[in-house]
Amino acid sequence: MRQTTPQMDFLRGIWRENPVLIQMLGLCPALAVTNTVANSIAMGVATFFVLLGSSLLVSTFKRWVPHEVRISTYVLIIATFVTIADMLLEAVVPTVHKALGAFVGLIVVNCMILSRQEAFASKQPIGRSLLDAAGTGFGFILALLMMGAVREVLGNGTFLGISLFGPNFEPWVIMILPPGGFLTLGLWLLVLSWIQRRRAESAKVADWPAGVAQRRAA
Amino acid sequence: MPRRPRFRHGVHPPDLKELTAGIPIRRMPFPKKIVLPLRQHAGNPAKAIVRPGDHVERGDKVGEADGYISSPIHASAAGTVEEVGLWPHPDGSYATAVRIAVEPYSAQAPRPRIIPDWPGLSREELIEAVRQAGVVGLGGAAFPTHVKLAPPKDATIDVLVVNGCECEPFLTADHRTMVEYPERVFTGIRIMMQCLGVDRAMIGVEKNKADAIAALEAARPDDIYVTVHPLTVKYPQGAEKMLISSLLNRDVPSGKLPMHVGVIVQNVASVATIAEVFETGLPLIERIVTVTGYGVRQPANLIVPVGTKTSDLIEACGGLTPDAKEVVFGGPMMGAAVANLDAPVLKGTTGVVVLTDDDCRPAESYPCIKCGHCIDACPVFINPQLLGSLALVERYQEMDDHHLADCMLCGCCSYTCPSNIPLSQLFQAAKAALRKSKAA
Amino acid sequence: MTSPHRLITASPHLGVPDSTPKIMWSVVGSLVPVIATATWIFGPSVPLVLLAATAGAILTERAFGRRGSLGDGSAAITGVLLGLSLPAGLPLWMAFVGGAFGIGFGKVIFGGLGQNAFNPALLGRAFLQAAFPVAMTTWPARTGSWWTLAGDNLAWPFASPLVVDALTGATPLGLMKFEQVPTGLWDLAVGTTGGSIGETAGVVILVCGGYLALRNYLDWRIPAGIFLTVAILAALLQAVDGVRYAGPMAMLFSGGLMLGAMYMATDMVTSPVTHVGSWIFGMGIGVLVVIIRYWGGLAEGVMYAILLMNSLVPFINRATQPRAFGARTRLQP
Amino acid sequence: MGDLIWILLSAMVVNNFTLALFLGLCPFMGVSARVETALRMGAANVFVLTVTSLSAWFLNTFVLPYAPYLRLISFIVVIASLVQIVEIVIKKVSPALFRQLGIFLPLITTNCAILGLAIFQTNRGYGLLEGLFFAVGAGLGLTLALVLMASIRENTELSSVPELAKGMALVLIIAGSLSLAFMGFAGLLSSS
Repeated sequence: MRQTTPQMDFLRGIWRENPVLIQMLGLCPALAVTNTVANSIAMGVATFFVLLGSSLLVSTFKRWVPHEVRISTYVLIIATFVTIADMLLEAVVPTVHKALGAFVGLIVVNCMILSRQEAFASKQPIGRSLLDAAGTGFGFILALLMMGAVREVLGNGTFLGISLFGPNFEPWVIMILPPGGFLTLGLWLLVLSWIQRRRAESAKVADWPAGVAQRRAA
Repeated sequence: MPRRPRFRHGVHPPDLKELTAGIPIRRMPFPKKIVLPLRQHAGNPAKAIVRPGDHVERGDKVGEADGYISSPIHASAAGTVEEVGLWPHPDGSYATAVRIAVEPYSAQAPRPRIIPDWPGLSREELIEAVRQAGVVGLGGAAFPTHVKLAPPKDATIDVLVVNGCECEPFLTADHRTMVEYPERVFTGIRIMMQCLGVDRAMIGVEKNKADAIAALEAARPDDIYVTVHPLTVKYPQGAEKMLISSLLNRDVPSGKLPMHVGVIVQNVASVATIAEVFETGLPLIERIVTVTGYGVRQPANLIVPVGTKTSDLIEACGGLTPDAKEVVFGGPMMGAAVANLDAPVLKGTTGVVVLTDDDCRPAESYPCIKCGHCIDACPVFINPQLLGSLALVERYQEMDDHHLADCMLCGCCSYTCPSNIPLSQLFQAAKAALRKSKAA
Repeated sequence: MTSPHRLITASPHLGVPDSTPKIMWSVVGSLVPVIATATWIFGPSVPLVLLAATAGAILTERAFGRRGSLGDGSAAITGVLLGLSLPAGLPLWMAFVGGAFGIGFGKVIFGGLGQNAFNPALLGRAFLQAAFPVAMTTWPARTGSWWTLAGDNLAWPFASPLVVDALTGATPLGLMKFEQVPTGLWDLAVGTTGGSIGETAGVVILVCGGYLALRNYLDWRIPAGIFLTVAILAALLQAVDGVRYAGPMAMLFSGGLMLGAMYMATDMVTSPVTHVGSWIFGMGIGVLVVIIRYWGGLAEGVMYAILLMNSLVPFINRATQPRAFGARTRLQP
Repeated sequence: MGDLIWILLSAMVVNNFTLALFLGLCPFMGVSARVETALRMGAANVFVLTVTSLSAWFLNTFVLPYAPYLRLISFIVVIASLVQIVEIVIKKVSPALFRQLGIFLPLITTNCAILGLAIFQTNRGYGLLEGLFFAVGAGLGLTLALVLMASIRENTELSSVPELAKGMALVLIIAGSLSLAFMGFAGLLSSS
C-alpha cells in the first residue's frame, strides 16, 4: 500500500474517493432516504456512528480475528452497532426513525462500511482507521446532503422544513419519489464529471508551452 | 394451382430501362487501342504470353489460364502489342494488362475458325472448347463457365436455370439479346444441357420484358424440355438464390451453392455467347454492353470489343452531358463507380451507366432511426440494422455470428435506408476484415 | 484521359427518395390538422402550450445535442407531441420543463437521434405527471369566449397555477372510472370532451396517422395491434360487467389512446424493428392499457403502457430476429 | 390464493424492489451489463430470497419473540450461513449450476435486498406462505429490473453516448426512466 499521511487518510474519503459519488457504494440509503434533508442527516449520522464504531473494534481486535471468518465477524460487529443506533434513534427522534423505516436496519448491509473494514481497518492502526472512518463517514454525510438538499428544495420548496420560496412555489413532487432519487444522483454524477473534465482541460492548457496556450486563448 | 413464382423481400427501384430498351444492338467501330487486363474473371489472373512488338490477330490468345479456376484472354482486335504493364482497372486498382495498338484501317477480316463447331463433340470436348474460348459468366461475377459446366461428381444436377431477369435498373443488354437473338439463346441452352447432362431447362424473365418473353416463346424448340417463366419485377430477382426460390421453390441452404440443390444458373448473355462462340469459331472477344444513364448523350446497346476503354465507349455514344457525375460499371445497385475513364470494358461488364447529380444518392447520412425498412428489404433475411450498428463499432466477430456470410451485397438495405447509411459498404468492409482475421 | 466527373461512391448508387429529416418533418406536418382542431376546441392556449413544449425541446437539443441535429426535425416532433399530450391549461413553464427533460434525459443523454430507449415526449410527460400531478390532471372546462386562455397558462415560472376553482372539467375516462358515468360516443369521436390537447378529436388523429401509415412513415401494425387488443379485451370485460367497464369504442376514442397509438407508440426509434415485433409491441401496449385503465390507480395508462413496452423493445428485437435465408434448410440426402 | 398472487405481483411490479424501494442496487448497477449475466444473477436472487424468507419466518416464529433485540444480528448471521451451506451443497451436487450461479451467491448475501426482504416480511407480519410468495415476487421483480436494464445497456454499447454521461450516470438515468415507467403500476389492484 502506498504510504499516506494521516491528513490524507481523513480527507481522501470526503471528496476524492467519496463512497457514494465516486465509488458507488452505499447507494441504497443514498437514494432511498434522501427525500428530505433531515432524513439525510439522520441516516448520515447513524451510518457515521456505525462506521466509526466498527472501525474502532475491527482495528482493535484485528490480530485475534482468524482470516477465514473475518467477514462474518465484521458483519456481526456492524450489526451490533446498527442495533444500538436503531434503538438510539428510536428513543431520541422517533419521527425520523419512523420515516427511515427499514433502512436503519439496512445499514448492516451498506457495502461502504464493510469495504472500509476489509480494505482499511483490518490492516491499519487504530488511530488511522478512525481517521479513515471519519473521513469516509463525512463523505457519506456530504453525499447524502447533496442528494437531500436538491430533492427537498425542488420537491418540497423547503430546506430542513423551512420554506424557501413562499407559498406560491409549485413543488416538483417527482423529486421525493423513487425516480427523483435516481435522476438526482445521475444529475450529480453528470455535474461532477463535467467539473472533472473542465479541470482536466485547464490542466492540459497549463501544461502546454506558453505560446500554444496563448494562441489558443487568442 | 401452380405456385406464384416469387421470392420474399427485396425492393422496387425505378426501372429506368426506357432509355435503351427499344434500341437495337449495334456494333461500335474498333477503337485505336485495346487494353486487356489479365484479371477479368473470378479465380487466378491469366498469364501473359505475348511481348511488346508481337503482332496478334483477332482471336489470338494473349493470356493463358493459370490453373483450373481461371480463364484465357484473347485479343479482341488485330494489332501490335504495345506493352504488358500496369493500367487502370475498373475496380480502382492498377492491374497488369496487355495493351494492343489496333491496326489502323484494318477491316478486322474474318479468320479461320479457332473453336471447333459443336455438333458431334463429346461432353468433355465441349467443356474443353468452352474453356479454350475463355467464356466466363457475363452477368457480372465472371466466374469461369467451364468450371460451372463440370460440377463435382457428388452433386446431381437436374435443372439448368437461365437467368434472363436483368433486375438492375438501366441495363438492357440481356433484354436486347433475348429479343434479337432468341435462337442463339436456345442453341446455347442445348450445348449447356449436353455438357451438364440434364434434360430440363428453365428461363426466368422479369415481366417488364414482354417482347423478350414473346420472342423466346416464338423461338422455343419442341425437342428439348425448356420453358420460359415470366417473373415478378423486383430487385434482386436475378440473384441466383432468389431466382431458384422463385422458379423452383428450392431454398439454397446458407453457405451452399445452387448446385447443392441440383441447379446450375447461367446468365442469358453467357448462354448466348456460348452459342455465338461455336457459331463464329472465335473465342469470347466481344460482348454486348448497355451504355446508358442520363449523363450520356446517346444511350445505346453496343457490341463492344473486350478491352475497349471507357472513354472510347462513351465517345461512341455521343459523349457525356455537362451534368454527368459518376460513371458506374454494371448496374446502379451493385455496380462499382470507376475513377478513371481509361479503365477498359471487361468480359463481365454488363453496362456502363453514367449518373447525373439528380440520380446519385445524397452524400450526407443520419443516425439509424431503427425504422426496420432494411430488414423488410433484405432478400436473405439477415438483420442489416443490427449488423450495421455492429459494423460501426467494429464488432466483426458478432457480425459473423449474425450470418454476415449470407449477405450478397445486393444493396437493398442501403437503397431503402432513409438515413442513407452505407450499409452494404460497411458489410463489404466487415467481410474483408473477417477474411483477413481468418487468414491470419 | 482523366474523368470529368468527380463522384466515387459505393454501391448502390440509387436510393429511395425518403430521408430521415423528410420522415420527421412529415410527421410534424401531419399533425397540423390535429393542432388546428385542438385550437378550435380549446382556444389560443393550444399554440402557446405547444410552443412552450417545443421551445423546451429545441433549446435543449440546441444546447446539448449534436451540432446541426435540429434540422432532422426529431426535437420538434418531441416538443409538439409532448405539447399535444398536455392539458390546455397547464402553466407554460411546466410545458417548457417537460420538453427540456424529454430531450435532455430522454434523448441527448443516449447520444441523440436514434439511440434513445424511451420515447422522449412520453418521458417528458411522465416526468411532468410525477412532478406536478395536480396541474397535469386539471382539465379546464370550456367556458366564456374562445379567446380566453384556459387554466393558468401564464403562471410565473416555478409558481403554482392560481386558478384551481370550479373551471375544471372531468375526462371521460375519469368519469367512467371513478363515477361510472359513460360519455357519449359522438362526443368522444369529435372531441367535445375534457382532456389533454391531443386527446380529443380521435377521428382527426386517426385520419392524419392513416396518411402517415400509407406513406410507410409509421408501422400500421403497431396501432392495429393496440386497437385490436384493447377492443377485444374491452368487449370481453363489458360482457362481464357493463356498468363498471366501458365498451370497446369508448375505450378506443377516450383518453390519449388515439394519439398514443398513432404517434407515440409508432416512434420508429423506440419501437421494434421487425413486423412480428411490431405486433407483439402493439398487443403488449393494448394489454397494459386495459390493465392500468381498469385496475390501476390512474384513470389513464397509455403513456405508461408505451413506456413500459419501450423498455421491452430490445428484448422483442432479440426474440424476433429474422432467420437468415436458407439457414434452416436441409439438403436432401 | 388471490391475496398470495397479489403479494407476488405487488412485490414484482407495483413496489418493485429495485425501482421503487432501492433494494438490491449493487447488482443492479454492477451486474447489469450483459443480459445473460443479469438473468443468472436474477435467478440466484430468486433462490436466495426464498431461502431468506424461510429462515426469517423460522427466526420470527421460534427465536425472536424471546430476544427481539437480536433481530438484525440473527437475520444476517442465519442468512449468511444458510447461503454458505447452500453454496457448498450446490457445488457438490451440481457443479454446472454452481458455475452458473455460484459466483453470485456470496455477493448476494451482503445485498440489501436480502436483509430488506427479511425486515419487510417481519414488519408486515407475513406468514410462511405469504412470505414465500413475497420472496418470489421480489426476486422476479429484481430479475425484471436487472434484465431490462441489461438489455437497454447492451443497446447503448452500440450507440454514441456522450463522453460525459458514459458509465454510471447513464445507468442511473435509465434507472430513473424505468422507475418512472413503473409508476404506471402505482395503485394497481388496490381499488378492487
